Amino acid sequence: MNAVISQLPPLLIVVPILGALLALLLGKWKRSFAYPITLAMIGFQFAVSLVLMESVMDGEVIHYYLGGWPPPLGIELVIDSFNSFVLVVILALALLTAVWAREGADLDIVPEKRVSFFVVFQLLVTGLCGMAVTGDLFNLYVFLEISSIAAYTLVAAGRNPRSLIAGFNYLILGSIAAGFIVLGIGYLYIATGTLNMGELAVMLPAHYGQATVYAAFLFMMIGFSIKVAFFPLHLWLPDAYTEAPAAVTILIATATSKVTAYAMLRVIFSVFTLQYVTESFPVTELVLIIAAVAIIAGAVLAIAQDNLKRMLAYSSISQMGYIMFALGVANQAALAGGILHIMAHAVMKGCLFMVAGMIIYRTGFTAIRQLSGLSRRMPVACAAFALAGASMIGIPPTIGFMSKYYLVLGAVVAGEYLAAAVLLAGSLLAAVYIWKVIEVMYFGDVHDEDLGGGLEAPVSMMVPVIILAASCLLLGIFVELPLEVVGPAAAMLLGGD
Amino acid sequence: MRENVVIRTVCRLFVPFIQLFALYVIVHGASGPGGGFQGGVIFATSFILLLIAFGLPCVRGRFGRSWIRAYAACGIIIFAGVGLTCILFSGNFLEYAAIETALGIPHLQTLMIDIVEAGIGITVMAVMTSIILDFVGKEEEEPL
Amino acid sequence: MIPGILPLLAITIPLAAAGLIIATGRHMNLRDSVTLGAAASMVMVVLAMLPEILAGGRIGITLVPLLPGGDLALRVDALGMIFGLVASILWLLNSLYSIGYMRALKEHDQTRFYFCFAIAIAAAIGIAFSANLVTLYVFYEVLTLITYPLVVHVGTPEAMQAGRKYLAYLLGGGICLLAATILTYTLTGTTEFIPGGFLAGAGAAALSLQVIFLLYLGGFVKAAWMPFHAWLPAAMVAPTPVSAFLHAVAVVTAGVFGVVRVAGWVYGVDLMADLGLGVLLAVIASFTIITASLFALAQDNLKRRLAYSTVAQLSYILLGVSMLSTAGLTGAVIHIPFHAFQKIALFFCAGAVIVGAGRENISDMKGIGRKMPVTAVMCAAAAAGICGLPPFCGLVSKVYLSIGAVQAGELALLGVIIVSAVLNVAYFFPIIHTMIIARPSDDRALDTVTEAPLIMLVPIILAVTASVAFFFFPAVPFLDLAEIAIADMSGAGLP
Amino acid sequence: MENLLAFIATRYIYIMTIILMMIGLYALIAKKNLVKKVIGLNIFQTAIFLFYISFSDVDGGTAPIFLPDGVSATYVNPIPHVLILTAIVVGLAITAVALAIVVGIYEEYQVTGEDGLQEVMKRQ
Repeated sequence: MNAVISQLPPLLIVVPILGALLALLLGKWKRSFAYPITLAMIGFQFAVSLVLMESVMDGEVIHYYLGGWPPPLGIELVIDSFNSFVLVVILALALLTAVWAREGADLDIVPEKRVSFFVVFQLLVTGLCGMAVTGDLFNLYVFLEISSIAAYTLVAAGRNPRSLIAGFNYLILGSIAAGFIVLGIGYLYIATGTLNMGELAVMLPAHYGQATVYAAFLFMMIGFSIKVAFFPLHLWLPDAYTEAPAAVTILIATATSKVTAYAMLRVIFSVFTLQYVTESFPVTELVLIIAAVAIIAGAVLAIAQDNLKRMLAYSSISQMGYIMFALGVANQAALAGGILHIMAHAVMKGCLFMVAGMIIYRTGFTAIRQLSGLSRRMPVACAAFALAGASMIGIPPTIGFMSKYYLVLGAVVAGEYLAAAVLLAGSLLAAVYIWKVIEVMYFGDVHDEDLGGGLEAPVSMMVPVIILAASCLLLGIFVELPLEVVGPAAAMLLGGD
Repeated sequence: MRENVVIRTVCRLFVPFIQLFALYVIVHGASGPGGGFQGGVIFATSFILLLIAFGLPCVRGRFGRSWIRAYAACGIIIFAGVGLTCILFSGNFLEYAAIETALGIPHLQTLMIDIVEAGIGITVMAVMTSIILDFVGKEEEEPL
Repeated sequence: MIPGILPLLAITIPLAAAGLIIATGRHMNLRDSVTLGAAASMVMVVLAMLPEILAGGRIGITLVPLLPGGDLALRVDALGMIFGLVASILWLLNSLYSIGYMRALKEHDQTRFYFCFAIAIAAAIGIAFSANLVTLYVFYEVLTLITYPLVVHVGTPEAMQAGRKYLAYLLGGGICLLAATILTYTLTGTTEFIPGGFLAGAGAAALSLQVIFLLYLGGFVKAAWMPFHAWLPAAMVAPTPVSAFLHAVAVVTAGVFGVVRVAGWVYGVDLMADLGLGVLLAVIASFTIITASLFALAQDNLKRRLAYSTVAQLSYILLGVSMLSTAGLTGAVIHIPFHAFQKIALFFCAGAVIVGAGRENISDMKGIGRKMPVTAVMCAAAAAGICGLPPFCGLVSKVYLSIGAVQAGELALLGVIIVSAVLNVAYFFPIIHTMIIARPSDDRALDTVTEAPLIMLVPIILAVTASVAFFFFPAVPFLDLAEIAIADMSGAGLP
Repeated sequence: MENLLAFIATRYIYIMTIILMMIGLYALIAKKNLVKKVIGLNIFQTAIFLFYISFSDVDGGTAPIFLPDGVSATYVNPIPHVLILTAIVVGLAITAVALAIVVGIYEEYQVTGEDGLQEVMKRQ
């Protein structure tokens, strides 16, 4: 590994923070400078993440000690196949969201706040990168809070005054969750005297029976469950997704929720290890049951919605159930499916929210029944919605089907036939709520003819949508490519190699 | 309150001492309890005291919005700059020892820590002050 | 040229055509010639593979590695070839016909219509040529989804309702198929179609194999067996070319094709017999044949009556499979193309009546044969074919099925075939009688009726001619292919 | 009983942090006023800070400062202090954002209570 690559992990975080400062200062001088800097920084991060993923593809792990202090004193950054994959996914999505936001941000952000918006946007993405690369539990918490604070701010930043209330509720629940997480970290420190994830994994087995470790595990589980909006702790999510500015919804629904899910899996499998989770007490069974309930309940609630964004928000709750499902089954196939679903859901939900934002941008419509006959006005956007929606339902050969296939396969291998049936039923329910929209879009009557034809959104919003919709299909057909990383990542989490 | 001579005089006397103490705490960070966070907050309290005694325009006049922003950015740039310099000397991020060995100057490491702490202190001071000032004076909004 | 490229080409041609159709959507003539050109070249491609298959060979290609349990792979064998030939030839006829139909009725959104049609045919060919269950499932689901816009094409509330029913049944079926596929994979570690089946060696409990077979049957709900047939009559709200497509070209054919594939290439006839699945299938099929025929009697809407007729006829194929004998299976396999050619002619006639006379109900069609002689005669011929009268190919498959029933020693099944033949006559004869013999209710009733345009009559005549030709030369190529397929699947040991 | 007393006597600091935490949670959930919710959040966070500080304590420990050679002393564990310093900063940032949002809500709706907010929303 050459010297440049070995120095990349801290640069992934430090350089964009400096970039955000630059955007803030230059933006004060001339407002139009902020956006290109943000875009360049996220592009830089994406490039770095690609290089990092390429260099850990062969199973190598990059360890980076900040300040040269080895753990347990210093903070360690770790890059392995799992988090480099997550990094690439979320940064790709963040980059596309940033491209989308060039004009999409005007929808909800007043021009005076444009500079601040992109600066905070940048900080949110950087915080997420930090969460993904860190190998230190407390550092994970700090980055989690950096990204969360940025997210609270962004959610509340919209023109729509209701976004303030949604942001406040998100803040309260998010902070309680963070409190639980930091309590759990404290208990782990009491038990072992270290905060480094690698060391914890080695030292914890000696303390498995202790009540301290139980407490730590439960506190962190609850905290992360709130953060990822795992049913029934999802209460902040529908409002936050619905009322937030469109660009923010896209970013939170794709990047934030995915990195938090990553952090949860990382803590459960890399810190506590599979052995603890399955043998100490029946966590996996419990998670599996709740995940099954989440899949069904989220989908049923989504069916009941009339607001498009809110419907997609409930669908996110249901889809988060799929990722947790992988945790509940906890074998190679299911975990590979879960990690694949992290990517799949990011891609397809990003596309769906982008289209929802474009519809609001062009027509101001938020309710599903208003979308009647929209396919004639916005043919490309609606086609993208249909494709991403098909992926959501799990129609082969889209990426949504591939991850679902692995999840069901894992459940069947584990003998959880009922859970597999629930998962399949969930995709049928997904068909109902997605189809509700597609039916109206494509086969509804056009209400006011005078709106005319060309309502298609500007190119800068169109390009990311087309890229995402195409990836729904292409990643599904060439699913081998992500699987080259996902397979080893799942094996690593399970403790093999 | 504006008429209260006692408060104004006491504040006038106290502010320099508070700021001096803040600097002491910041500089002390390398070898004992103290450091940028604490020192920065203490420094910011001196502005809060000024705000209470003399009102917002006075503080804004001494420590304007663009200055606050510049200070906040400046502190982070110092911090990150030192960290990145370590990388230039083929150490890890924030690995001061690398510079010390490269340049051969004894106790440079301690000096670097002080510089970093100073950077942190500047940022914390500026941000704390701006939080208070922005809450107090929301009406005279200056668009960004 | 690598022969493996041919099956890929057969799928790529309609997909590329779909893209071109969107691109040329504004120019009606250009768009329609794209459809026709693609259909013709696809027939060429499929025919190019025929000699190799008739010689007993197989053409295979692996496209991309997809999932554990199955790459996205194509393999053409005799059974797939039958379906592929039916789909490609009938697509050509159907394209000709739908151009006439859609233009005559000035239907809206024609570009979307042809686009979906092209992708649907690609999916159908994919099903025909799939080498394993995963590939089959992939194309099966694509077919479900892409035919939905065709079914709800008219966009009325009634059509949307029917579309929802269509999706609910077929997506539900798709999920059963997925479950069955995954269970099969976990039991055996493969989903590759192997002549004679591969589940026998899995050593699984009989009960679980039976349950998996039920899941497969649920998956192939496209075969419209009762009581899960309701989507098919409901989907009759679609334009007539779509009905023809559903009933003859691709959708239901895909369902019965799947059943034959699973019975012969996943389970194998011996295992089917051991598990008693033949009996199960026979019961379902017999029930469907009789009940659907009775339902058909009660319909006044011509297309709905044809729909119930399809439900009944498809179960002939299931019945043939259930006999698990050489003749029965042969009858089942050749009934796929033979029924398709005759049924498509009937639907074309129904569409011609809609275009020429604007009538859908049989009771309104009194005497229209006087104004639409070609349509009426062709309709009568195709109906006679379905009833199993000479000189139409329907007789050939029914004879094979009857021999199969006798071979299997199940005289009850023979009884079912005979009863249903009587019922067939009972529900088709009134149609012929009304159209040709009955007098119009009043003199002016036929004033608005004209013969359908030539572009619609040509496919009808071609389809009927084909069904006569297949009566005299059944071996070219379907019976030959069927025999190869049966020999392939059974090896030896069948009665 | 004596065991219990001993338990309480030795662990009273933990029990008190937990009580403090519950007070904070109660305020977060039950109080209608948004500013009081923010205060509750602060109490909740403070309880966690105290928890960290209390478990890092060592009997007779002193501040962890470099001493001249030859002199030795028992230190308290410095790492939790450092962590909590960071956590305090995080808490500060959250409070600032929360208050900013409350101010925004007040400017928009002229209320700071959840009840009033619901009424305003209904009227809209």
